[in-house]
Amino acid sequence: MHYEINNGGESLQATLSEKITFSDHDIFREMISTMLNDQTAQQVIDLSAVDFIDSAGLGMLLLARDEISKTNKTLVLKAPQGQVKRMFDVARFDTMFTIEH
Amino acid sequence: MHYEINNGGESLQATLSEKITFSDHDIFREMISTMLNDQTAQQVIDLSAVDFIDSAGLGMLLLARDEISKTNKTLVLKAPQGQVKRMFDVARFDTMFTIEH
Amino acid sequence: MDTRVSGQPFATVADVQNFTGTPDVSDACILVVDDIELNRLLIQVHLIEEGFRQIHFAVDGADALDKIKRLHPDLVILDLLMPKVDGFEVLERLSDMSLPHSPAVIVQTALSEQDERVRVFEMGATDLVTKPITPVELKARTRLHLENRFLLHGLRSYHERLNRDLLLARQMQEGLLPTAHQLDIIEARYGVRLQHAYVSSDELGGDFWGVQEIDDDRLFFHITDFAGHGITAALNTFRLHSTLMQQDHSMKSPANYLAQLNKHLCRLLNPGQFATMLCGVIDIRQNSITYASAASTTPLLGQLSTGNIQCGDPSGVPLGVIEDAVYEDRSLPFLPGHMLFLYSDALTESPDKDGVALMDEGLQSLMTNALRSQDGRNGKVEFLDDLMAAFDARVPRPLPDDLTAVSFQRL
Amino acid sequence: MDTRVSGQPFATVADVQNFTGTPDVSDACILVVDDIELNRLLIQVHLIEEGFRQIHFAVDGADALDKIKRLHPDLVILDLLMPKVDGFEVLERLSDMSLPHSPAVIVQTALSEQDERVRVFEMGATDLVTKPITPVELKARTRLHLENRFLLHGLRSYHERLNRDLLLARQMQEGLLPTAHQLDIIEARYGVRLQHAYVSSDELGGDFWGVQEIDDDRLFFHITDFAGHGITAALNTFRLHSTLMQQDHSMKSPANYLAQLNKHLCRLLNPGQFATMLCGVIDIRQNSITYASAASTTPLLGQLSTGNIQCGDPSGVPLGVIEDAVYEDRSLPFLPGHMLFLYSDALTESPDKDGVALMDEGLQSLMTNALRSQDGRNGKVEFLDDLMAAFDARVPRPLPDDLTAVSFQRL
Repeated sequence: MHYEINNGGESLQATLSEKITFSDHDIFREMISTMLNDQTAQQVIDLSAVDFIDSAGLGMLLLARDEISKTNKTLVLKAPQGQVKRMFDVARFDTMFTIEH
Repeated sequence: MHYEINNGGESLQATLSEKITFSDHDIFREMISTMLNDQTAQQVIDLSAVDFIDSAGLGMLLLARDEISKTNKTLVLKAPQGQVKRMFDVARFDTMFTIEH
Repeated sequence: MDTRVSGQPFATVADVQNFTGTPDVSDACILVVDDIELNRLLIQVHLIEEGFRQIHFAVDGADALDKIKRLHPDLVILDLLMPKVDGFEVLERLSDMSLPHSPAVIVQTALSEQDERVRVFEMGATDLVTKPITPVELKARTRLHLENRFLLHGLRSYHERLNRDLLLARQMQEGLLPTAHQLDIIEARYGVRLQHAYVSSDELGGDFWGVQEIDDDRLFFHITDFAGHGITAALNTFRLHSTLMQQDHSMKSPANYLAQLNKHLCRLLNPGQFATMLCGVIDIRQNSITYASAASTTPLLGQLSTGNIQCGDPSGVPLGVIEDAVYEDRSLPFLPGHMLFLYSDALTESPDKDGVALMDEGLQSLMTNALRSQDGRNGKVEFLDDLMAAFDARVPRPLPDDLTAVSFQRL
Repeated sequence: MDTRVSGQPFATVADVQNFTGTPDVSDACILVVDDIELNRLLIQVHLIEEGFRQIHFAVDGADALDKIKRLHPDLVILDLLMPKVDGFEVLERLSDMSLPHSPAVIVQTALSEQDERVRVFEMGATDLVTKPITPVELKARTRLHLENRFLLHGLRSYHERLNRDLLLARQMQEGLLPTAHQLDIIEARYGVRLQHAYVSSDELGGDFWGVQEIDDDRLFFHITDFAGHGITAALNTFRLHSTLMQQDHSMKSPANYLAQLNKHLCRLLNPGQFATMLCGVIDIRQNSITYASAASTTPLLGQLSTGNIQCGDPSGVPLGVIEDAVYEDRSLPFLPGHMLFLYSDALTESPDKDGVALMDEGLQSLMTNALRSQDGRNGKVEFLDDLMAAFDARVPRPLPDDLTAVSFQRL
């Protein structure tokens, strides 16, 4: 997994790419703590360039949801594609996250 | 823990000394497998020279009980002293073992 | 009360950290072998300067061999040319002795002949220093070889303990699964043959499955997978297993069962931890399976004769994330000749040697092949073995996650 | 479907075994730095003979520094006397660069001056070989230093993963215990102040305790200890915790509760595994404690003003051994000023620096002292802190087993 964070003023966007798996735990946590330290109200994780996520990866997103829910910010998951979208469908992520297609 | 095994004809006696603790797992298992390989009907573990047993040590005796109960041999625990005797009293070993005082 | 208890038998976090630092070697036992007293003294001075405290001496090869046997030194600094037994013979005898912890040997030599130096290494010396000895070199090499030995020794015993603990834990985990005896009983009573396969990626895993008789017609089953693997995932499987053992399995609705379990797990799990689960009831009178899923893998129902496959619906909120999650009861037919196949995601997501995973489509084509290749004579169907063999041929070990696969064949 | 998945992120048993053998270093990246082509070729020949496959070259110090940055070699074989940037400068700049994985450096030198050799080591060289190079020596040292680095590197990442897993598991285990908030509520509602201490001997332990409200007058409590410690004990605490979470705690008889739990554990535990437990009900209306014990430690009831201690009876068959075990309900008074003290056996059995354990008698005298030293002003009693401080002063760490201690003070 790789990520890039851009602050667009109204929203902070983390753009992820490649795969989100068990071995990305550290880099994901690092990304989340950068997002938590930022005061922008809307925080977006753009998944359009992610081509694979495993169940550990879903767990990291749930962790992000949990951490951000403790603040007054909102979290949006943006544009899941292919296998990622199918995993979101199976795990009913639409009931837990705001997903922007 | 140290042990010595003597076959007295009618019974096989393992004489233990020092302490029976967590770190004696391997030596204890070795002793049990020697006892299991012997065909003598009565198997005795002499504890009179053991001055300390911890809960892991009690577990090893329970393991010996379990293994020997699968054979047609009987197991006798002999002459627990001091702290060992007190541990036996607390754990009601008299309800699980034949204890010879 | 004077009861002495033996010390720490187990590795601690501090031990682990020690292995990644530099071990303290100042208490190492070093034997200096030289027939010239001045040389022995000089080496002693250097070693003391470097902080070593246990330095012993031998005045010739015979003395050296005797002291190696008695003192079990960690390191020997060995002169070659000595009266009576020389250094070469010491090396030779040392390799014959094959001690459990044979010492590292640094040979000190004035020989500058290539051949001699080659011979010294070939005879088993760990290293050599050229005479006249450069103190800094002697110290650096002494420290280096001792640190290596100490590190490896500590490491080995730490890993032995850890491996034993993990092996035991793994046996405990295998003990959570149904026994062959239980499966035989179920086959005889319900006409449902269960086969299962497990491949561990790791010492401990997050997968498990189970089956339980409800009444004359009905069987409860589940397949569960905690996200991640390793010790934490294993701890969660144990707590869920205990919970399941106490649940009432007579319920009509697998969806309600999942909703109940979900509430329980929401109280127990840490944020980011969750389980996926598919559970259901096989009813041999109704010829049906009722199931509910919490983000499990797609349940596959195959037909032995045709190889046709019907996909179930695995969607549902994972367990342990939101307290008021609701689940849905779904059904599949289950007639003689039907094969229900459940599996953990490692089956579809593990990469082959080109890094390509099977995914749902690939698994379905493996399953179709495996169903068609069964001739069904005497009901001896080796569906699961064939499917796993096809998977094995494609995907190299080790797998990135634990793999559990279970097949339910209606006879 | 072309989905590539990253490989094994976790350590396996095979990894652990690898650490105790010799790592394969043939793919190590080696940089040979020498300004004379013939020397580079000779060294290359020796390294190829030794099985190394990734050999790179630099023709002077500037080229060397550039290639170190680009290639991240595992080992550099460095000549000292070169045009432009010499070997000394390379060493100097290397230590300034402070790379995360700086290479091992074997210096090749014709300098036989003591001072120069000292200087080379001081500047950070790992080792040196004397020119003209002895092939067997060069090979032995190259192999030695590379094997060390590979071993340590694999080791470090293995332990990092393991530590993270254990740390997480430990946090999960701490999560089984009552929170400070729960204890505050209980103190306010029942006038019973709970304090607790935990000292881990290990990453994971077999101890835990709990408390639960029954009704306006009654509190349920337990202290439990699985034999052994480490991962297997932890797995058992998790399954027992789940079981307890689902038990009905409203019962009148702690003995029946233990008998029930015992039956359940007999089905779950492996031979030789068992738990000791003491559980009971504090009744503030009846001013009494009813308890039952399965081979737990002696429950101690102290009196704040006098320091008097009454011993309870801990005897009872351990849990998980014989299915039809019966237990006994016993009682103790519990009036204002009373202090119930429960603890795991590490408190009485851990050796002090002379190898002598407290045992029951020693603990009682520490407890009497701790009770007497409380002045009881404003109800601010630091009984447990004082007792643990006395224990700490006596018994060195690490403890041979986990230690849990809980005090219940009736206000």
